[in-house]
This record gives sequence, structure tokens and C-alpha cells, in this order.
Amino acid sequence: MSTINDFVVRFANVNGTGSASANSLFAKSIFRMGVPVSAKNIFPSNIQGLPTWYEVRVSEKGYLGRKNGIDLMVSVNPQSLKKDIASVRPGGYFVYDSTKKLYEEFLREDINFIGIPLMDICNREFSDPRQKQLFKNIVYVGALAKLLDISFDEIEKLLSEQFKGKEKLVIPNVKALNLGGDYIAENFDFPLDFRVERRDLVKDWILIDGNAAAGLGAVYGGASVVSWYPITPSTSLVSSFEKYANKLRKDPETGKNNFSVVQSEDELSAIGMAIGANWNGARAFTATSGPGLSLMNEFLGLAYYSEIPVVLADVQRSGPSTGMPTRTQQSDLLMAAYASHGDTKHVLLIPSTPTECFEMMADAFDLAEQLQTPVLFMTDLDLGMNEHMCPPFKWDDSRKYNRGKVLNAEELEAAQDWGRYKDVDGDGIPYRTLPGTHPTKGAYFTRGSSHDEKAAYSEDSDTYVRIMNRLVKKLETAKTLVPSPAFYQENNTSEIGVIFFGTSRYAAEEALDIMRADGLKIDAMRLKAFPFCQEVEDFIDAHKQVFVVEQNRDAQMRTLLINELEVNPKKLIRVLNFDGTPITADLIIQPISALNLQSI
Amino acid sequence: MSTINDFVVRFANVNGTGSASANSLFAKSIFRMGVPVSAKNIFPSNIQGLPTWYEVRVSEKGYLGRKNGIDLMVSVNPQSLKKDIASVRPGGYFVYDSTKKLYEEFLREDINFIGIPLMDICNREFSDPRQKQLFKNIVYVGALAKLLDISFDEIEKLLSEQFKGKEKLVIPNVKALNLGGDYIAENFDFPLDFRVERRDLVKDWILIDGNAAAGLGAVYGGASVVSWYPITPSTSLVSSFEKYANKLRKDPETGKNNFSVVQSEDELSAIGMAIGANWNGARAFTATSGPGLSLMNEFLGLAYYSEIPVVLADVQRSGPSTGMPTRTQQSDLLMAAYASHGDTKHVLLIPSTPTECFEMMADAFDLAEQLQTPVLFMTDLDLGMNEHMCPPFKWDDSRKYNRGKVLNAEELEAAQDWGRYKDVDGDGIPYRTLPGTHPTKGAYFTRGSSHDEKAAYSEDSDTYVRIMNRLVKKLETAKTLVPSPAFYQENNTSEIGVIFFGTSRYAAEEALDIMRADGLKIDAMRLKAFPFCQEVEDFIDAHKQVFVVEQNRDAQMRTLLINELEVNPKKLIRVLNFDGTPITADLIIQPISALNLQSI
Amino acid sequence: MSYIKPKFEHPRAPKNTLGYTRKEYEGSLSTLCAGCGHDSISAAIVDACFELSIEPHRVAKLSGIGCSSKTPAYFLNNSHGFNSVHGRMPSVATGANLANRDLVYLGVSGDGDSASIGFGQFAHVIRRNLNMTYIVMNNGCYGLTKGQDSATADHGSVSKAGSVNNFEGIDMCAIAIELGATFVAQSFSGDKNQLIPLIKAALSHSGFSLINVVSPCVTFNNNPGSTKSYDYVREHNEALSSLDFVPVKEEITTEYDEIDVKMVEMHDGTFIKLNKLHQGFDPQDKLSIINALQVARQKDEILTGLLYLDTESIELNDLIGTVNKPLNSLTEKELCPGSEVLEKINAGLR
Amino acid sequence: MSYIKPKFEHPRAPKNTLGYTRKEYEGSLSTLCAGCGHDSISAAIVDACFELSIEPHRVAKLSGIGCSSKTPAYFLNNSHGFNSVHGRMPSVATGANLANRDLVYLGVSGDGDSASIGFGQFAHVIRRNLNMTYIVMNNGCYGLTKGQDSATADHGSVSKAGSVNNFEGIDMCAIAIELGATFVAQSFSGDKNQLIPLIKAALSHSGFSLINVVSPCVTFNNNPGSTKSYDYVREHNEALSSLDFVPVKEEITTEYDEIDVKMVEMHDGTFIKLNKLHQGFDPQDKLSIINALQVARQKDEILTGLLYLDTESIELNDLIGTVNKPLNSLTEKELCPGSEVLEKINAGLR
Ligand SMILES: Cc1ncc(C[n+]2csc(CCOP(=O)(O)OP(=O)(O)O)c2C)c(N)n1
Ligand SMILES: Cc1ncc(C[n+]2csc(CCOP(=O)(O)OP(=O)(O)O)c2C)c(N)n1
Ligand code: SF4
Ligand code: SF4
Ligand SMILES: [Mg+2]
Ligand SMILES: [Mg+2]
Repeated sequence: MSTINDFVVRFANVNGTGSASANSLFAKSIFRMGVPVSAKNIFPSNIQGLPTWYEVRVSEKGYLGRKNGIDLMVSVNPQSLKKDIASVRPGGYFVYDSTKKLYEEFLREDINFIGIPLMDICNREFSDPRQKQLFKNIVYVGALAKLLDISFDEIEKLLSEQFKGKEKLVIPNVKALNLGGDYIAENFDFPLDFRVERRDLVKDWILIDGNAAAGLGAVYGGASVVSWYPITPSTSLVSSFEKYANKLRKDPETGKNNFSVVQSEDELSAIGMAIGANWNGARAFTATSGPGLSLMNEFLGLAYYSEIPVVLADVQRSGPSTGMPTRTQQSDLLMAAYASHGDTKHVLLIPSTPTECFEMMADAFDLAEQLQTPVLFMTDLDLGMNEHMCPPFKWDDSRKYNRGKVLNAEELEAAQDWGRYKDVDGDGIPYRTLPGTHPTKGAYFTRGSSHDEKAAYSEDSDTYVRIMNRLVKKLETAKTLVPSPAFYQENNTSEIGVIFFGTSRYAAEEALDIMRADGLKIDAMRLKAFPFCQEVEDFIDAHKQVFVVEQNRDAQMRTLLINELEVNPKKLIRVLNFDGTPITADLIIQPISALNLQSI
Repeated sequence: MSTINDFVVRFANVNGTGSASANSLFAKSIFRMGVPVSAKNIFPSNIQGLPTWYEVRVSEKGYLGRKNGIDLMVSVNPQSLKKDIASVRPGGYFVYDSTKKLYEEFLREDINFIGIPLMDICNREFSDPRQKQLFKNIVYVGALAKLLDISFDEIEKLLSEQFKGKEKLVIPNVKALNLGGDYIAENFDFPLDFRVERRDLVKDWILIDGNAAAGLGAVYGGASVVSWYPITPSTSLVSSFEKYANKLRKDPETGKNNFSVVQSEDELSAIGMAIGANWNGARAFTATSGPGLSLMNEFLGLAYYSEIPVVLADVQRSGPSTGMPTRTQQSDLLMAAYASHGDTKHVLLIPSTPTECFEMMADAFDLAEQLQTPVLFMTDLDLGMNEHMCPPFKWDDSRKYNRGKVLNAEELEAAQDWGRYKDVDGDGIPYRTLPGTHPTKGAYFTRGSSHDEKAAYSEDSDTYVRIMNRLVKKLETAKTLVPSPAFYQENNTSEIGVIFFGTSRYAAEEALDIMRADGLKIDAMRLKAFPFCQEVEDFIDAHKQVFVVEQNRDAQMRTLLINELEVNPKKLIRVLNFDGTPITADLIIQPISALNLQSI
Repeated sequence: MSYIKPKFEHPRAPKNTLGYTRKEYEGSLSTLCAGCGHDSISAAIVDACFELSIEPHRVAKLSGIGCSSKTPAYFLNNSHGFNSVHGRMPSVATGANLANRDLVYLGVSGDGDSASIGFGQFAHVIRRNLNMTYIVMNNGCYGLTKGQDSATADHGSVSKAGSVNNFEGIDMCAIAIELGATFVAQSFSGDKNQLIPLIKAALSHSGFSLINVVSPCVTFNNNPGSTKSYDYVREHNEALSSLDFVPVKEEITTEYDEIDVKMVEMHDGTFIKLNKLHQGFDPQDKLSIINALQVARQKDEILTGLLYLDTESIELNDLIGTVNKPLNSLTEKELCPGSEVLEKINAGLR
Repeated sequence: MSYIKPKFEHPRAPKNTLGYTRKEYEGSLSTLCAGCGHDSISAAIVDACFELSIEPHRVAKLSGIGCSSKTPAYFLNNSHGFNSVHGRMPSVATGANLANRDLVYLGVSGDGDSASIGFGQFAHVIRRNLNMTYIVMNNGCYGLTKGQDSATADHGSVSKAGSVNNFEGIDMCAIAIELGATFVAQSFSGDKNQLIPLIKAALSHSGFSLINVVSPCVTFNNNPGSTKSYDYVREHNEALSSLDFVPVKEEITTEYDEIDVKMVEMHDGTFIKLNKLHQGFDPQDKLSIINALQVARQKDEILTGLLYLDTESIELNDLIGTVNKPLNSLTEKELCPGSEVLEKINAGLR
């Protein structure tokens, strides 16, 4: 019996050889057939010549997390050949370039080898040396299409979209595609015992990476100043902003930019610029990853204490230090929540899909201005740099940006005894003014040193304590403004709960389905923000045992939960994956079942 | 009835006017009379012209913490006059320069005013304009000596020690002293109802500030490279090192330095140099305060992950951001313990007295080299910049520096398959080598990126996890090497415990005595280090309720205890003071008694 | 602390063209040491802004950390001020300027702030030609942390404690010119007559204007042997020119055809009149000033006056093509592309 | 990735005076792009160290982060290496040097690493005259993060994507000279004949030696319009001199009284022989090179060769009076003053 729409294909390539676009062509064609698909790049921290992999999971049920066990491996990299052959599941397939023979000693009895003379074919069929090289990739896509029953029509359509305006290029591409298909047709049985079948499961969903979505979200959220310093995996977030802004934010009359992007000299400068711009009333953000976040600590403390809004996107990668710069992790949480010396706490938003990247990035600016404090958008490499299937973006045209408490000239004129750091409304949030607003009212001195309600320098103990306690109150207000968690049940029905967040979502939802199908009662909650709102506390209170799923070594979110909600640590059980690859459902099910079997 | 050796005197001065040496002359004379004394500077973050205070507590019982309630105020600063008069306890004394009359409206019925025409006296008795200004300070010291029955002999002896080599200066100083004493003798009743009486309570103790002690400790601990960037209140720690090293570390033959001190361009550079020097086998440290620590985050992660010893002294001040740079706090703990992005943990040492500053600073180098990781010496402004009475320094001449696992040329020659990051001994600590040791063996590549046991670059998940887990094991080993806590009972006898650390010690010990005298049973533990050793866990386990005393807003040590020891937060009750002034016994007793009354 | 300024102002105190008196450009009471050079610079800033008739609330004054960086509290009380973190004012100023290019940006910094911890930001704000006036109050030491040598301490300068500085001092002006600064001047806190017109000219320049002002620290670096003491600077000060700032509308009455006078027209139509210009030196000829600075260094001279001016300067916002309208005044309409566009984007992602 | 180097070495491979073959100076296989300029520089380093007969294990090689900063893994496998954090290698090198002044310190960095994030450390390590050789592999872009312009991208240079750089590029050599560097050279990764003797001379200099090497990024910045492409550099390269490094013991046989040859004696008695020296230029005359650089910039020329050398250079350890013995070899006896002294200190505190 053949398996439909449920398998994993992995491509082993050399980076910098143009395989990326062929591989995503493969993934997208399945998506176009209405079948849920997810794809992950596993790439080295270098530019050219090292092994890189691309892993595609096809899942009828819509499970978009990573899954162990490779059903089919496409190998076009001799460097990693041995390892690649070893990684195929027993009974699986190994597609390779048979122009050169495989070493005898690499062969395995328990998998199927499908040799295609990619180089021979291309050498024979193409004359241009670059084409000879590039089209090897398209040939194997054609072969796979045949083997997996993927629609050639869909692929051709994708190719014509891709080369719109350069139609001449479509023809040789299609030719290469068919060369691959034909070779399979002539030499092998097809399709395989697992394959693709057209469905209507994708609906109106889109395929995009989180960084692209977040960049677009920032455009929609009204960001007009972006300052940044290049670092993987955050670079493409800014590129996305810039790309969309260049299209959508030109002044119609002059053609000039209704935004500015400045590549700064380092991360200290990047956050400094973002703070300066926000201080002056523009919505500004910066984006970085771990090492950059470390460098931004001092400035984050300044923004916290002098109450300046700023949005910072941290696309997390594997730490510590340079760590594994092209691997994913959720390990900057603790530093982000408590960044900078002294007593500080910051607001975090934690998206789990590109759709949420779009939404939360836009919302981050409202939140930062409402609260007059840094808001850290905490995503990760997996979400940021891999394309994910997700619901389409929506925007309510009646939505007005919430600029928070900013006094304009008339309000200042009317204001009685205004003070920059007065808690007028009892919510811990004072009123601010922008430079240049009023000739004689509203000017104040912003400083990171201790100040009183009128922003005057002060070394008075009582004043200091008053302001510091108001900042605590402000964080209480933040709890009512940040997005509430998502729940996976109408009412809690179990003594066991599981908490997850960010990209663990994909695997966690799959795990939940499997465990529930296995008869395990378990409630689930997906966190979206820090500080934690009441519902988070309630969920934990309502359960005897709560598993906390996260992608770091030290269970950082668990620490935040325990510390902020005064939870007994015994209650929160770690479920951790921190090896740099996205977590799988298996890794979540295992410890939970093990512990629950024990306790039954 | 008169009170003996138990009162508080506060001096109100203008900074930059030379009052500091007169005030410490006053304190030291009491110390020389064998009576315990403690003194605190409360100074502004500026150089000249603003109010500054000096508070001296005299305590027969040896309580060296700050105490509320000023018995006698010496006022020589018109700027703060009103506030200063208001701050005297009812029945207390206010000594002022009566050359100018006090404003009627400032007068209080419930305190005693002692006017001394300081300016008149000096104008009359001295001709040199600088002397006219400076000797006002000595005149009031003389007056106080009379009022409080302090030995003029001791003061004169101190003056002759101070002006050793400039004996000519002694005479006018003594003259000024006597002018003050005489004026009191002629115009007021003396001594007051509280006064000093000679004792033998000081024994062989010494009077020194923590920074001076730590600088000396670093000399004894074998530090040979110091890199730093000026910042209050850490600057004097490095000055102390430099001063002592210049005396004690000259090469006898050439007169050159057996050490180097480099003032770097910023804190990133300071920690970078210290890391570079330690990597290369010299004992090196840097010193800073909050803002500097924030800037050092990235480098701390590098040292943690590439396993380079380094010692960092953080003299904490009030944060966040610039905060109150001349006020004390213990609020960098959380950042210090978990500094840098990614999963990291660092070793902290927490001294409470200058003696411990000396010892722990010296020990820090052993610990850093044994563990091949950063060791953060966490002191604060109160300890660092105020003089404290403490036991004398001791050094065991048979002590050898523990340089940890460093292979020399012979060992390398003999070593089989050495790998920089191999866990040979099962304690998580690998063997390192120094550059230049052996022509062909032992060279390796240090990096902050993921590496295997042989220090080779690796993006392999298993390798990464192995190394990260070994670092956890290393921290377990650290628990057995850091200093154990101090206990204040032979055996635990109560259900209630109190935990404190650092400079809270002074007030906590006093509070403990008072509470115990009041019949409250309470056990106490003073922490000295992070990570926490078994005894810390045992103490918490052994008690139903534990108070954690700290000088920050967010109860950072409590967070560390909960998080690292998996303690139920409900068990740990916050006792906090974070207004920038050193904590007092009262502030500790209050919440503890309140809660215990409730629970009885 | 300086002495209390008289609160009383004469009813007939002179007013500028906006109708403001000098008082309306003052700040709070200084808490610096009596005699600190920085206070004189603050006073010069007040004078320059008053005389230029700048609207005080249209100025944003920014600084880092240090005695010098405290001064924005001591001038222009009706301006928004930002006392940021040590050495990082340039980035904050850059962000602020990007958000609203219409204000006047006045940055104040110290030599520790700009030449040590902040050297990277100093260099890069110059490269970006940010439209701001950047005043370095240069005393060769870290005043606020009690007088350590800074990176501008000259080689051979002797500290108060008697130690000799062995490192090369950074010449802020020479570095700025090398990095492409478009307005570079040097002055002395004690020379109000030179400093005020320089500040006016700097504020009128479109692009980055550096004024490095030697500003003695009376408490820690005014000793004999110090090359940043009042005495030393007075002796070694070599004015390249004296100058006048000539507002655009002012009638040009004097004769300018004298050999040693040069009129430089600024971007906004105002003029700088350089009197008694040194021979062989032209502030619009980079090579001439680079040479002059090198030679002066060998002779232990401190060249003051306008050193370099590029009147073709293009400031950051124009370099990157930003609209003229301040970005912080853009509304939803201009910022948000709306749902229709979004639907198209969605379509492209299917 | 470069192609695999032959593992086999001829038994009669030439040996240097220490008896080592070139092989013993090589590193691991490079993972850079085929054709990357950086790989040529690595090869030149190998050659220079081999020819100089430096003991490989007495070299400490340090770097920041970037493609360029990876190269220390690709040369001198028997040396300790330190791949630190982005832009902060100078501080790590400084600490290492303070700990053991007896090793040879070789730092490698990129233009992003040194001119952007690391500009402050770059400037200050120069000011301190740290005894090290500092090679900037300058490709005008951030290779490792995919080709963004760096701060050394020249004004007007066109990126692969077609955008024009509007900012002033930082001239590393001019800046270094202005900051007081004592050895400054510029070269091109494609010019091995010039580069190898320059590296040898730099390694022989006592104090800070900068070699700024234009090193094209074939993947991101080798397009027409780029001023850091192989073609552009070849066309605009203007060698100030060709040079030979003359080890001290080598007999001086040639005639040196030709007009265009200059022999410069180094600190350690070795010589640099400058052939065909440009007229009006003298590497020991700072003003001449400052002028030459300014003029070259106007003519779009890239001056290469030895630009500046101060043979009176005093390196950091000597500037601050450190003993000759490496500090990391001091023992308890030298480090710890002992209990008796401590007792005296106690006594003074009573
Ligand atoms: C990150 C950081 N490091 C150190 C300090 C301490 N600090 C305050 S001011 C200052 C130096 C100021 O020197 P300069 O800029 O020359 O100003 P001056 O006081 O001489 O006017 C330093 C080091 C700080 N505030 N922040
Ligand atoms: C703190 C920090 N920020 C950013 C990065 C990302 N990063 C890695 S290399 C690099 C630029 C390297 O450019 P360059 O020094 O010129 O080296 P090249 O690759 O061009 O040789 C950047 C920005 C990082 N590693 N660390
Ligand atoms: S210490 Fe120096 S710089 Fe600071 S206020 Fe006093 S004189 Fe000015
Ligand atoms: S990306 Fe550029 S700098 Fe990096 S290895 Fe490739 S060619 Fe060299
Ligand atoms: Mg200064
Ligand atoms: Mg580069």
C-alpha cells in the first residue's frame, strides 16, 4: 500500500551552487497541489563550497514541524555522501548522480539506490557551462516529480512565473525538468510507494518566511526609521522591510522615501539610532541576533529607565557566543526579559508563524508607544529564515496606530503642571512630549540617571524608589496589553498541561494530536508574550503538572514562569531540545509519555 | 544617664572643599580609642560644589551597619541646611557655623543648636586664605572631640602620622583643633549625654575600604595584567592595585614593573584585554560597575564558551542605566549570573567585608583558572568606597597559586591524544595549553563558535550538545569549589531562616542579635558565592520560611535561589532595600517580625 | 558650582529678531566646578543661538556622559535634551535626525566620550555627514571620573599627579577631516570672540560640523606641564583667522578686497568672513589644512578658527533620499499601504 | 572551498634556517570561496613566516569575525589561534601581548571587522603601539553576511546589485598614520611579490604594523563598478616602491647608491630595500605620505608598498615600563609580596 502525502525528502547540496531555487521549486509545487508542506534549510556558516541540506516534509495532516526519518535523500554533494547515505531510513530511497560510481563501501542493503547520471545528461544536453552546472538541479527536480507523482504542470507554471520577463529561460528549464522525468520513466518504477496526491488542504494560505513577514509587518506597523547591523539570521528581516518599503513607501510626488534605513557601524549604534528616532516620535526598530543583543544591553537599560519606546527584533540562533550561527534556538529569552544591569524588565512578543510575525511586528510599535518601553520581538532562525505555510496576512483599514500618551501643542497649552514622569492615570504610564512641539512648554531633559517626576536630576532616595515602583506598575499594565496565550481546549480537562511557544508550536501541535489520539488527556497553552497575563497564571494553577517545551539548554522560559508567577518549580517539567535543529513531535511526546506512564 | 559609644554623627559638607580628610580624622580617632566605628560617604555624582555627607556610627557592640536617627549633625553647607536641621532626631544636636545667623524659620525647639563661629575663628587665627578655608574643618573636629570626649592625643598622633615628612603642617592643624575644643570648653557644657569612652574592642582590626583591599588582594593573588575603564565606584579598586603593585612589584634589578595596567578605551576593550591575557597564561582582571558590565556581555559569553579564565570585579551601584552612580545597590546579580545571550552561567563571589575582598579577590584567580571560566567578584559601592573595620589580612606563605589544568611542554610531550575540550577527569574541566609551549603539540584554535573536543569547528548537533552538557557538569564542579556560606548557629533550631549576603551583612547581623534578644528564634546564613553549594540547599530545605535580604528592587538573589535550587517561591520571602542607601537593621527586623507575629 | 545668575533681567534687555531675550536661551544652574571651561562654552552656545535667532524649542540638544555632557542642562531650557549613555550620543542624534530632519541638532560631548569609548560612533557619524553641530569640550582628561588621561591627552603632557603621558593624543580635527567631515573648526573655551561666530557658522552648515574646543579642567588638568591648561593654550593658540558670521540679510558694507580676508558663502546664503587669514591656508582646500595641522603639531601650536569647510556638503537625509517632510509627521495614510495591497502580496505568496 | 592541497611533499622540499619546510607553516583546508583574495593572503603569510624562519609555535594568530577572520585556521597550524568576537580582536591581542611579550602577534581582520564595529579598537591599538602585525583583508564589503557595503567601500563604488555607495570610504592607512601608527603598508592580495616582503618587514618591526591588503570578494564585490574588484585594483594600483626584505645576516652585495633605492634599517638590524621609490616620497617622512595619499585619492589611485615607517617606534610594553620577562612566566616569588609585607600593611591601617 502506498503512503499519500506523508513523507520527508532531504536534499544534500553544496552551498553557493544554485540548488536553493530548484529545491524550493520542488517544495512549492507540492504546495500548489494543495498539499501541506514545510521546508527547512540546514546551511553552514560560510558562503560557498560546504555541505548544505534542504529538508521537505509533506504532511496531509498539516504537520509543519520537523520529523525524524528521511524517506528520500537527494544527494548532489560528494563531501557528505557517506553521512547522507547513512541517514536514510531503512526501506527509503537514495537518489544520486550516477555519472560517477558510488564507493562500494558506502552502499547499504536496506535502502534503494536510484542513480541518475545528472552530469552526463547535462553535459550532453546543454552547451553553456553555467547551464551544465545549474540544470543538474532542475533535472533532479524532474526526476523527483516523476517518482513522487508531482504535477509537471504545476512546476512549469512556477517556472514561468519565476522567469516572468525572461521567458527565454523557461524553455531550457522545462527541458531539464523533462529530462529528469524521462530518465526515471525509462529506467525505474514510478511512482514510489509514497507519493503526492492533489488535495485542497492549503486553502488561501501563503508560503513565506518569518523575516519577510516581519519586515512587511513593520511597514504596515508604520515603522519609518530602521537602523541595523548585518547578522545572520536577522539580516533578511531588514532586507524585507527595505524591499517592501521601496515598493510601497515612495512619496508619490517626489519619488523620495517615506522611510529611512541606515546600516549602522555596530549594534550599539543600531539600537542607539532606533532609540533616538523613537524619542523624536518616529516609529523605529532594529533587528539583530544573540551577539547583537548582548551588545545592546546598556542601551536597553537606558530606554527602560528613561521610558523611550523602541522595537527590537531578535532572531535567535544557537548560542552562546558565536555558537552555531546558522542553527536555531530559543536561548536569548532570559537575557531579553531582564536585559541590562540594575533592576529592569522588558516586554517580549513571541510569534510562532509568519502570519504572527506580520501581526506582532506591526503590533509591537503600538505596544512600545503605549508603554513607552522597549518591546522585543523574539523570533528564531527556523521561523525567520525558513518558508512556512501560514494563513494570509490581514489588515483592518480602519485601524489607527496607537501612538500612546503623546501631548501635542494644544494639549500642552492646556496641561496643568505637566511632568514627564508623572503617573497621572494610575497605570504607571506617564505622558511624553516630542521635541519641537511647543515654544515654551513640554521641553524636558531625558536621562538615564535618576530623575524625579519633572525629569529633573535627583539623588533623592524617595524619588528614586517612587519612579522605580512606578515602572513595576507599568509592567503590570503591560500584562493587560500583551497578546493572550492560545489554548487548545475549551476548558481544562486534565491535571496535565503543556506550555510551548514560538516555533515549538509546529511540533507541539502534532505531539498534542498524537498524545490525545493515544488517549492521553492533556491541556495545552501557547505563550505569546512576556510579562505573563492572568490567563497564563490561571492555566498553571489549574494543572498539577505542567510541561514546558523550549529550545534551549537551561529552560529559560520555565525560569521566567517560576520567577514571575511564583510557581513551585516542582510543578514545571522541562522538555528541551537545544541541538540547533528545530524540535520534533517525538522529542515532546517522549518525556511527557514517560513521565505520565510513571505517574499512572 | 549618658550613652557610651553608641551614637551617629553626620557631617554635611560641600564636596571638593577638603572636608573628607577632617571627617575621616574624626572617625579614625574613635577607632584608635578602641571603639568600633563605621563611616559612610554619601556623595553626589559631581566634582565640586554640591552637598555631600559623611555619616559616622559609633557602636560599642560592633554594629557597623547604617542606623537611622542622627544624634549629632555637623553642618557646614548652607545649601542643605534646612534638610539637615530636619534630619536630626528629637533631642539631638546641631553643630553649625554661627558666623552667620541661622534663619529663624529653620530653627527647631526639640533639638539643641551648638553654634561655633568657624569662619570668624579661622579668619582671625590664620592668615593664609587656603588655611582659613581648610582649617574650619579641623576646628569642628576639635569641637566635636570636646563634645564627645574624644582623646585629643589620638587626634594629634593621627595628624603627625598624616603629615609625616611635612611636620610643619602639624602645628597649625593642632592649633585649629584646640581652637575648636577651647571654644566648646568656654561656651558649652561638655561632654554631651552621649560620648566616647576608651575600650579595647578593636583588637588587631584594621580600617580600610573594600576597593583598596580588593586591589591588594589582586596583587597577592598574582594578577599581573589589569585592563580597565574608569567608572565610579570601581575606579579606586584599580588605583589600589596600581598603588600597591608600584610598591611591591618592581623588578629589583631593573626597577621595571612585574605587572602592567592599561586604561582601555572602553569596557568592551577592558574585558577583551583581560581575556586575551588570561588566554595567554597571565592572571588578569578588569573592574567595572553596572554600565560596564552591560557592555561586557558579549565577551563574557565568549569566555564562558571557549573556557578562558577571567576575573571581573563588579562594584555595584544603583541602576538601571546611569541610575544613581554614587549610591549603592546589589542589582547586577541576575545579569552577572546569566550574562550574555544563549545558555550561560557564571561563577560569582560575594564578599561582605574588606577582609573578604582581599581574600576572595586573591581566590578568584585560583577559581577562574581551575574552572577556566569567568569569575565575577560582586561587591558594591558601600563596601568598595567606604572604610570598614575588619580583621587584618592574612597570607599563608606556603600557599601556591592553583593554576588549574595547564599542560607544560613535558606533559604535552607525554600526553596521548590530547584535546582541548576533552573531559578527561569527569569533572567537566578540560586541559588547556598556552601559546608557545611546544613546537608541534598543544596548538589549538580558540573560538566562540561551536567546536568539538579537539577544538575544531563543528556544526554537528551531537557535538554541540556534548560540549554544552559538559559545561553544565563544570558548573556542578564549581559548586564544590566556591566558598561555603557562613552560618550563625551551630545547628538549625528554628523553622525560620534568613539569608543575606554582601554588605547587608552588617545590618543583618545586628538585626539577628536584636531579634534573637527579643526571643525570636531564627537561623541565618550568609551566601558567599554562586552557583550555590549543597549547604545552601540544605539550609533552605531545613526551614519552613526563609527571608532573603537584598539591596535591589526585584529580589534578584531570590530569583537565583528559586531557579537554581528548585525552591518553592512561596517559601522565600523578600526583604528589600533599594533606595541607594545601605540597608539598616530596622529594615530587616520590620518585615521579619511583622510576618512572624502574623504567623504565630 | 558656579555662582547664582541674577534672576532679574532688565526690561530693556536686547531682543533678537524673534523677540526673545538672551535669558530665554539660558539653562539651569551649572553644577560644574567654578572656572571649568565647559561653562564658558555653554555661555557661548547661549549667545550664538540668541544672536542667530534660533527658536529654542526647535533645537534638540544631545550628549553622552561626563562633565561636558552635563552641560546641555545648562543652556537652552526650552529645548528638549537627551543625556544618553557614555560615548553613544552620535547614534542617538542620528536616529533623532532621521525622525525629524527639520530641527536643529546640537550635540555636546567630551574627549573621553568622543575619543575613547565613543570613537567608533564619532567616526561614523562623520562619515554619514549627519546634519548636526557637534561640540567636543576637550580637556584631555576624564573630568567626571577624577582626571584620568583621555585619548586626546597629548604625548608628553604631564598630569596633576606628575606622570607623563606616553601615548599619542588623538587630534579630533585632523581625524574628522580625514574621515570626510564637511565643517571642522577648533577653538578655545577662553576665546568667546572666536567661539561664538564659529558656533553660528556650524549651526548654519548643512551637514556635520565639528567644533573641537579646548576647555580646561580646572580641577584635574590645569597644572603646569599639562598641554590643556589655560596657560598652555593661551600661549600656544595660533588663530588661523579671526572670523565673523554674516547673516544672509545683513548688508555687506565693508570692503572685502583686502588680501587677508576671505568670504565663504554657506549653503543657506549666509557668509563667513575670515579676517587675517594665514598665508598659504585656505579652509576650502583640504590639503592645505592637513599640512597646516601636521606642521603645527611639530611646532606645538594649536591651530584655531575655521579649519575646513566643504560648501558642497550633502547631508545624510539627502544622501539616502529621504523625503523632506519629517518622518515623524507622516500619517497612517503615508505609512500604511492598506489591505488591498496586502491582498496582492498574499496572492503573490501562493 | 579551495581545492585540496596535495598531501604529498617532496622529500627534498626546501627547508628554512630552522630546518622547517613550508608545509609546517600551512594551515587547514580553506572553506572560503574559490578565488577569494583572502586565500592568497593566507598563502603569503605562510611564505613570509617560512622564509623568515619564525618558529611556528611562537606565533599567536588572532582575528575577529568574518570570512577574513576565519583565515587564521588556514595558516600556521602549529600556532595557537584565537577567533574572538566581531571587531574586538585588538583588545584580545593587547591582553595576550601584555601577558607574554616574547611571542610574535599576528592579527587578521576584515574591513567590516576593523572599520565598522571595530573602529574604536583599531584606533586605540594603534595609539598604544602594540607590538603586532595587523593585516586587514579589505574587500569593501561584509563577505560573511552576504556582501553589504562596509565602511571602506569607496564613495561611488557600485555594488553587485547595482546600488551606488554615497558614503565616504575610510582609508585605513591614512587613518592609521594620523593616529600615530609606526608601520603602515598597503598591498593587493594579487601581488604576492609585494605582499610577502611587506609581511616579513611588518613582522620584524617593533610596534604596531598595519598592512591594509585590498583583497577582492569574488562572490559579492568583484563586479564592474566595484572599486575593490580584481580588475579595478589591477588598473589603479600604483606601487610607491617595490621592496625586498633583507634579513640582517644576509650580505649586502648589490650597489645601493642608485637614486631610486632606499635602504631602511629596522629596529632588529634587518633592512628594507625600497626599489624604484616614487619621487618626492619618503616612507620616513610622514608629511610626504599624507600628501601622497590625498593626491592619490583625487586621482583614484591605490598607493601600495611601504607607506610609512617610524624606526624610533617604542612598543607598548616599553612605553609602560614592563619587565622584559614575559609576565605569564612570573612565579609566586615575583608575584606575591608575602605575609611579612602584609603584616606591615595591616599595621599601617590601624
Ligand atoms: C559605560 C560607561 N563607562 C564609564 C562611565 C564612567 N564615566 C562617566 S564620565 C566618564 C569620562 C568623561 O570624560 P569626558 O567625556 O572627557 O568628559 P569630562 O568629564 O572630561 O568633561 C566616564 C569614564 C560611564 N558613565 N559609562
Ligand atoms: C556582534 C556581531 N555582529 C554581527 C555579526 C555578523 N557578522 C559576521 S561577519 C560580519 C562582517 C564581516 O565583514 P568583514 O570583517 O569585512 O569580513 P569579510 O567577510 O568581508 O572578510 C558580520 C557583520 C557578528 N558575528 N557579531
Ligand atoms: S572636574 Fe574638570 S571638567 Fe569636571 S566640572 Fe570640574 S573643572 Fe570641569
Ligand atoms: S564571500 Fe567573499 S570574502 Fe567571503 S569567502 Fe567568499 S569571496 Fe571571500
Ligand atoms: Mg574630558
Ligand atoms: Mg570585508
